[in-house]
Amino acid sequence: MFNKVLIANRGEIAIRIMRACKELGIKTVAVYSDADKNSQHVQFADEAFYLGDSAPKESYLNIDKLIDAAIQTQADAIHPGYGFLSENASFAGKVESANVTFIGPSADSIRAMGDKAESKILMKKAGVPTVPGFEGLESEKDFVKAAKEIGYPVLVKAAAGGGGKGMRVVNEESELSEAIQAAKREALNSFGDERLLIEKYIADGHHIEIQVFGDKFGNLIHLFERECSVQRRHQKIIEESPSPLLTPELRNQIGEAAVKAAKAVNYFNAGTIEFIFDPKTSEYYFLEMNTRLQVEHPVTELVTGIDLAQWQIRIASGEKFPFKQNDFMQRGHAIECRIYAEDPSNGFLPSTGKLLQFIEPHGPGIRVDSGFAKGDEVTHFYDPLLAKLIVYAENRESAIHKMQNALKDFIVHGVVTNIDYMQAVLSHEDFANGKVTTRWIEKEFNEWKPAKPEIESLISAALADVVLVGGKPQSAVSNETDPFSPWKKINSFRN
Amino acid sequence: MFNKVLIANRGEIAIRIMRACKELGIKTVAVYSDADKNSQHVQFADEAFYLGDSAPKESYLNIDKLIDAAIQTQADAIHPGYGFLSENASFAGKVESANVTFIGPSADSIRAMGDKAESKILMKKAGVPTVPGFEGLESEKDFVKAAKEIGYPVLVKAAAGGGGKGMRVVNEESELSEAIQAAKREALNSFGDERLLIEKYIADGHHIEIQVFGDKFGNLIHLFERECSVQRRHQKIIEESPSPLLTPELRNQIGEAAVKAAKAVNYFNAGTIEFIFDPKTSEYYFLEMNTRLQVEHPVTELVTGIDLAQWQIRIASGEKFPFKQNDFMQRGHAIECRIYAEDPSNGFLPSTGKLLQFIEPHGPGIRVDSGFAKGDEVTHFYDPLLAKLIVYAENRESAIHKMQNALKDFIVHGVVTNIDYMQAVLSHEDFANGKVTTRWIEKEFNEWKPAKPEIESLISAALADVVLVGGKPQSAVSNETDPFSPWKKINSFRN
Amino acid sequence: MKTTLNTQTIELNPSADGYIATLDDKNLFIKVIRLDLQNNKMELLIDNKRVIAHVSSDLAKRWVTINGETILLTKTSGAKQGVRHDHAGGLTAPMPGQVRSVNVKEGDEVKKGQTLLTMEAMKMEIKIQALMDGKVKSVFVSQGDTVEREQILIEMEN
Amino acid sequence: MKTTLNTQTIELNPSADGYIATLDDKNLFIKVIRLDLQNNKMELLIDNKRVIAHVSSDLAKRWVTINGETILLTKTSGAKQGVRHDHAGGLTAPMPGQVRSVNVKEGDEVKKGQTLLTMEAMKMEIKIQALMDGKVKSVFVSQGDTVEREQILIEMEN
Repeated sequence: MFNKVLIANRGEIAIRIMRACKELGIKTVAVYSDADKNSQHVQFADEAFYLGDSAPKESYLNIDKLIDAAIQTQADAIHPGYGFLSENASFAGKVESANVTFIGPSADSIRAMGDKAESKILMKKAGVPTVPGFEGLESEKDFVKAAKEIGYPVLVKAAAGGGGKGMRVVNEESELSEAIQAAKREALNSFGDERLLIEKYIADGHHIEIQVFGDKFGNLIHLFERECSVQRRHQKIIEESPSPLLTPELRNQIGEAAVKAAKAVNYFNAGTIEFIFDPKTSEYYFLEMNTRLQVEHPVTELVTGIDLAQWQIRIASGEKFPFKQNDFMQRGHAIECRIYAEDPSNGFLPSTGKLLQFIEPHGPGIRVDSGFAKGDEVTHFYDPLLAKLIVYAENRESAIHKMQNALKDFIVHGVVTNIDYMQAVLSHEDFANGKVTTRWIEKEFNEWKPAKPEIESLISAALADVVLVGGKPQSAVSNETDPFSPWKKINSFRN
Repeated sequence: MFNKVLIANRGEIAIRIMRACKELGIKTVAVYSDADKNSQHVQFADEAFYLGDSAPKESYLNIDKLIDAAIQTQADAIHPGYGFLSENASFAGKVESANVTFIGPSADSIRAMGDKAESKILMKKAGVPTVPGFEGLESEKDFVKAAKEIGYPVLVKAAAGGGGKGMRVVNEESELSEAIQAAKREALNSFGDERLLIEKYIADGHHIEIQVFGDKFGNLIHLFERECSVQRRHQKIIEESPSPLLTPELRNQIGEAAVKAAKAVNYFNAGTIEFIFDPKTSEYYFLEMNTRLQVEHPVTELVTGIDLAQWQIRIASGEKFPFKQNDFMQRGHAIECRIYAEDPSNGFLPSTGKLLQFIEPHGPGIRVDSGFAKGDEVTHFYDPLLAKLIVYAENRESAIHKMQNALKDFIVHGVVTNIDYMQAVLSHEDFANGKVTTRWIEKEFNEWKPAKPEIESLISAALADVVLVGGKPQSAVSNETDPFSPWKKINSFRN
Repeated sequence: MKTTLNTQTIELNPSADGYIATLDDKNLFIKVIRLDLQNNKMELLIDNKRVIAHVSSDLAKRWVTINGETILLTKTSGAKQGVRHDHAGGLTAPMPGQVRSVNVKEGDEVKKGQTLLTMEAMKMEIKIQALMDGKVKSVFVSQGDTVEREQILIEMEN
Repeated sequence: MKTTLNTQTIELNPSADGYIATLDDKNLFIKVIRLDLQNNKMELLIDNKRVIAHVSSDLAKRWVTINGETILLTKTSGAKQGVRHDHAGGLTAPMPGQVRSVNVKEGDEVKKGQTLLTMEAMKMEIKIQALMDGKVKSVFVSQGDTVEREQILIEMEN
C-alpha cells in the first residue's frame, strides 16, 4: 500500500479522497493555488504544497508543477479527482514515467475513450449499442446523405469534443449546412480539431450511466446505474440510483453492455459508461466513457455499500478486486443534489463572495461531501460547486422526502445558491413520477424565480440588526456560549 | 397517518424520532423540564410543552403531565423513546385510555416481559432457551438445593429487576446465604418486590441481542443481531452488527428463537430480545426483552437499510409491515460508540458543565445522533449520553478504522468524555479479534489513565491566550469570518 | 427605529415583552424566544406564529433563511455603517472576472439591450448590456483587465 | 509572557515570524500558520512539526485537543482574570447533586479513606472520602441539600 498520496485537485473531491486515504492509513498531500491557500482541502491534508497562481493553468492544470510536487513531497501516487487533469492521458503517462502511480486507468484507456469518433468505432466493434450515425465524413454532400439515411432530427458534434461545445441539433436539411460550419468552427476553437460526427438526435432521452470497476488483473464488474437526467446547460444537478425507469432485465442488459465497453479498452480502476436511454423504445446507446471517478459516485456507494474512493487507491497499489458481479445488489434509493453557488433565476450565473453562513444538514441517511466552511471565499476561478448533498432511504419516495428536509436545513448565506431551485424541482410532479428527460428543466423551469420576501423575512432582517449586536444579545434570553471567557477581553500580548 | 406526535423524551433520541416524524410529514411536540428549556430537542420540535421541574419525576416520568401535554397540544400519538416511561405498562395503558396512540407494543406485552421470573417461565413454555435455573423459590434451603443442582457459580437476581440492581454472583455455597439476603434487600428497596431468581452464572458470555419488528396484524420478523459485549458497569458503550462470533447457522437459530419469544407475547412494533451467548459452547440463553427502541438501533438501520423509527410510527398508525424475513440481509459492518460525559479514569463518574466546544465528525459512512451543541449545559439530572457516533463500512476492519478517524474528529471541551478511552478500547488487540466478553473492560481497562500533557498541548494552551484574543487574531494570517460586519459594532437599540 | 429593506419600511419599537413591528400601518407583535449567536439564529413569535430565522449581514445586504427558503434583502435606509455607494447610471461587474472585449467607447450612442462589454468568469461568457437607450459617458476598463465584483465598468448618461 | 499550566511553566516571546516558547530551558520555535476563530482552532508549526490544536478556555481551565486527544490543563499562574480560588484543605463536590448523608460532624477525627459524606447525582452514589488522616474543621452542608459543582462541602485540618 502507498505511504503517501498527492491529491491533484481541490474542493470537496480532494477532501473525499483524503478521507479515503486517512481510513487506509495513508498520508495525504494537498496542492493549492493562491486563491486556495486557506481552503478546506489544504487544512484537511497532512501537508500542503503551493503550486502557483490562481489561474488553473498555473496550478491545478500544470502537469510539470504537479509532478514536481509529488517528487518533492515524496508521494507514491497521485489521485487526479475529477475535472482538471483527471482525463488527460498525457498527464497519466507522465506521472507514471516519473515513477509515481497514477490512481486511475492506464493512459491508453484514457486516450482510447477520449476521442468521440474513435471510441464510437471501438464500441461498435465490441458490440456495444451506439447511436445510429456516421464518423469520418468530410464533404457536406456526405453529411446530407448521412442525415437523410439517419432521419431528422440529427445531431452533429465534435469528435474531440465534450461539454456541449461544437454540438448542434439539426431539425431539417435546410439547417444542416450552417450547423456543420458552426460546429466545425467551435470544434476547431475549442479542441484544435474540426472533425465532426453525425448521429440520430434522441430528443427525449434519459441520461443513464453505469459505474464500472476493475483491477489490473482483468477482473471488472459493473455497479449498476445512476440516472442523471436532471441537467441544466448540459450539467447534471440531481443524480439518483436506481433509475426509476429500468426493469431488472434492462438493468442487466445495460450493465453487461457497460462491462463489454470497458473491457474493450482493457479498463481498470473506476469508470463510468454514459448511455442515452429512449423511454419510448427502451433502446439505449453508448454516449461516452468517463475515465475517472464521477462527481455523483456517492449515490452508487450508498446503494451498493462499496467505498469507491478507497478501492481506487487499493487497486492502483496493485491489490486484486475481490468481488464478483453477484456480490453486489442495489439496496434502497440514493439521491444527490449538487449545491452550486449560482443564480438559477439569472441563467445559472455563478455567484461569488464570502460565505457568511454555511450550515450543513445532518441526520440518519444524510451525507454531505463539502469543500467549504463558514468564512471561506467562493472565487470565480473554479467550478462553483459548494457541496454535494446525498441522501439514502428505503425507497425513492422516502429519499425525496429526506432530501426535501435536508435541503431545508442547508443554510448558505453570502452567495446565491440553487437550494430553493432544487426544492422546486424535487416537488414537481414529473420528478415524483420519474418522468424527467435531459431537456425537462429547460422546459419546466425556465421562468423560475425565487420567492418574494414574506413579512417574516423583513421583520427578521430588521430585528437582527437590533438583537444580534456585537456578539451580545439585547434580550435577556440567550444561549451565549461562554460569557466568562477571558478571550472576550482584550489581552494584547505586546502590552 | 398521524398529524402530530408528542415525544415523551429528551436528548438525542427525541431528535432522532422528530427527524423520522418530519420525513413522514408529521408535526412534532417536544416536552421539557426547567433544565432543558433551551435544549436541542426543544429547538428542533415544531412546538414545545413545559412539563415542570428538572427532577424526572416532575417532568419526563410524570405520566399525568405527559398525557395532559398530548391532549393540550392535540397530539395523536406519544412516542416514549427509550428509558423514562418507555417500558412502563401503566403509562402505555393510560395513553391509550386517553385516546392517544402509544407508539410501541401493547401494555400487555410490556407487562409480560417486565417481570424477569414471569417472562422466563413464558419463554420456557414457548421453547426459547433460557439460562438453567429456578423461579419461585422462597426458603433458603430451596435456594441451596437449586444452586447445587445448577452448579456453581450461580447468579441470584431480582425478579422485578433491571440495571444490575438486586443481582449477586455466588461462587460457592458458603456465600449463598448472605448474597440472597443482600439481593432481597436491594430488590425490595429498588422495586418494592423481593422475589429472586437463581440461575447458572455464565462467566465469559457475550451479550448478543436480536432486533425484532412486527405489526398489529401478526407479521413479525427479526432484523439480525447486535453484539453489545463492551460494557462498563453493566452499561453498553460499544455495539456492532454483525457479531464477529456468529456463523450464519447460529444467526438463523438465534433469530428464530427471538421471533418465537416475541410472538409468545403477541408483540408488535420494535423490540429487542437479549441473549447471553457462551462462546465456549455456542449456547445461547434468553436474558430479557426490551419492549422499546434501543439506544443502539442505528447499527441495525445501517446494516439492513431499514428506518426503524419511521416504521415504529407507521406501524403504530395501523400500517402493515410489508416485509418478509427474506427481504432483509446484513450488509457491511456498523459500529456505534456512545459518547458519554463521564470520566473513565475516575469510576466513570458523570461530568457536568457547559460545552465550550462541540464539533461532531462527519464524512461518508459516519452518522452522529446527537442531543447537544456548543454552548449547551450538561446537567446532573439526566443520563450523561452526549451523542452516539455510528459508522458503516464494508467490513469490520474498515469500520474500526473509520471509527478511529471519526473519534479523532469529535471534539468536546467543557466536560470530560470517554472519547480517548474509546480509542484505547478500539485499538486493543482483543477488540480487533472480536474476543470481548461483558467483563473484558473491567479486566483490561481498570487502570486506564488519560495521556499526560505533551509539550505541544502546553504550548498550544499558552499560545491560545495570546492569539485567540477577543475574537480578533494578533497574527496577520486569519480566517476571520466577517471583518466588516456591522454587528461587530455596538448598535444598541435603546440609545 | 426605522429600517427600509428593498422597498419596504419597517418600524420597530420595544414593547413590554418584545417588540412591535409596524409595516404598512399594520402592527405585529414580536417576542424573542431564543437567540443563538453561534449561528446568528433567532427564534421568534411573530403574532404568535413561531418563526426560526437565520440572518447574516454584509454591509447593506441581509440574508434571511426561514423554513429553508433564503431571501436576499438590501437595506436602503437605516444602514448606518459602510453602505456601498451604488453608482447611479453605472454598469457594474456582476462577479469577479476578466474583461474579454469592450465594444463601445466614450460618446457612443447605444440602444437598450446592446452588448457593451463581455466578461469571462468561471469559464463563462457574461454580456454587459445597456439597460436603456443612451450615451456612453465613460469606459473604466480595457480588454484583459481583471475586475472585482461590483466594480464599475461603464458609466452611461441618458 | 510566562504561563504556568499544571506544574509546567512556559515562557512565550514574539520572534521575527512567530513566537519562541521556553520550557525547562529549551527553546521551541512556533509559527502560526492559520487561526480559525470560528472553532478556536490553531494551525501551528512547532519546531517545524505541524500541530493542529483546538483550545477552549473556562476561567483557569484550558481544554486542548491535538490529534484527537483531549487534555485538561489548569492555569496556575498568569491567569489574570477570575481564577476560581481553590479552597485549601476543602473537599468540594465533584459534580452538582444532592447530599444523601453526612457522616461526620465538626471536630471528628477521621482516617484517610473514611467516607465523610455521600452525594447522589445522575442516579449514582458518590462517596466523599478523607484524603488523609485529620480532623473535621467545618461541615457546610446537611442531608438533602442541593449542591453545585466545586461547592465546598467539608473543611479539614491536619
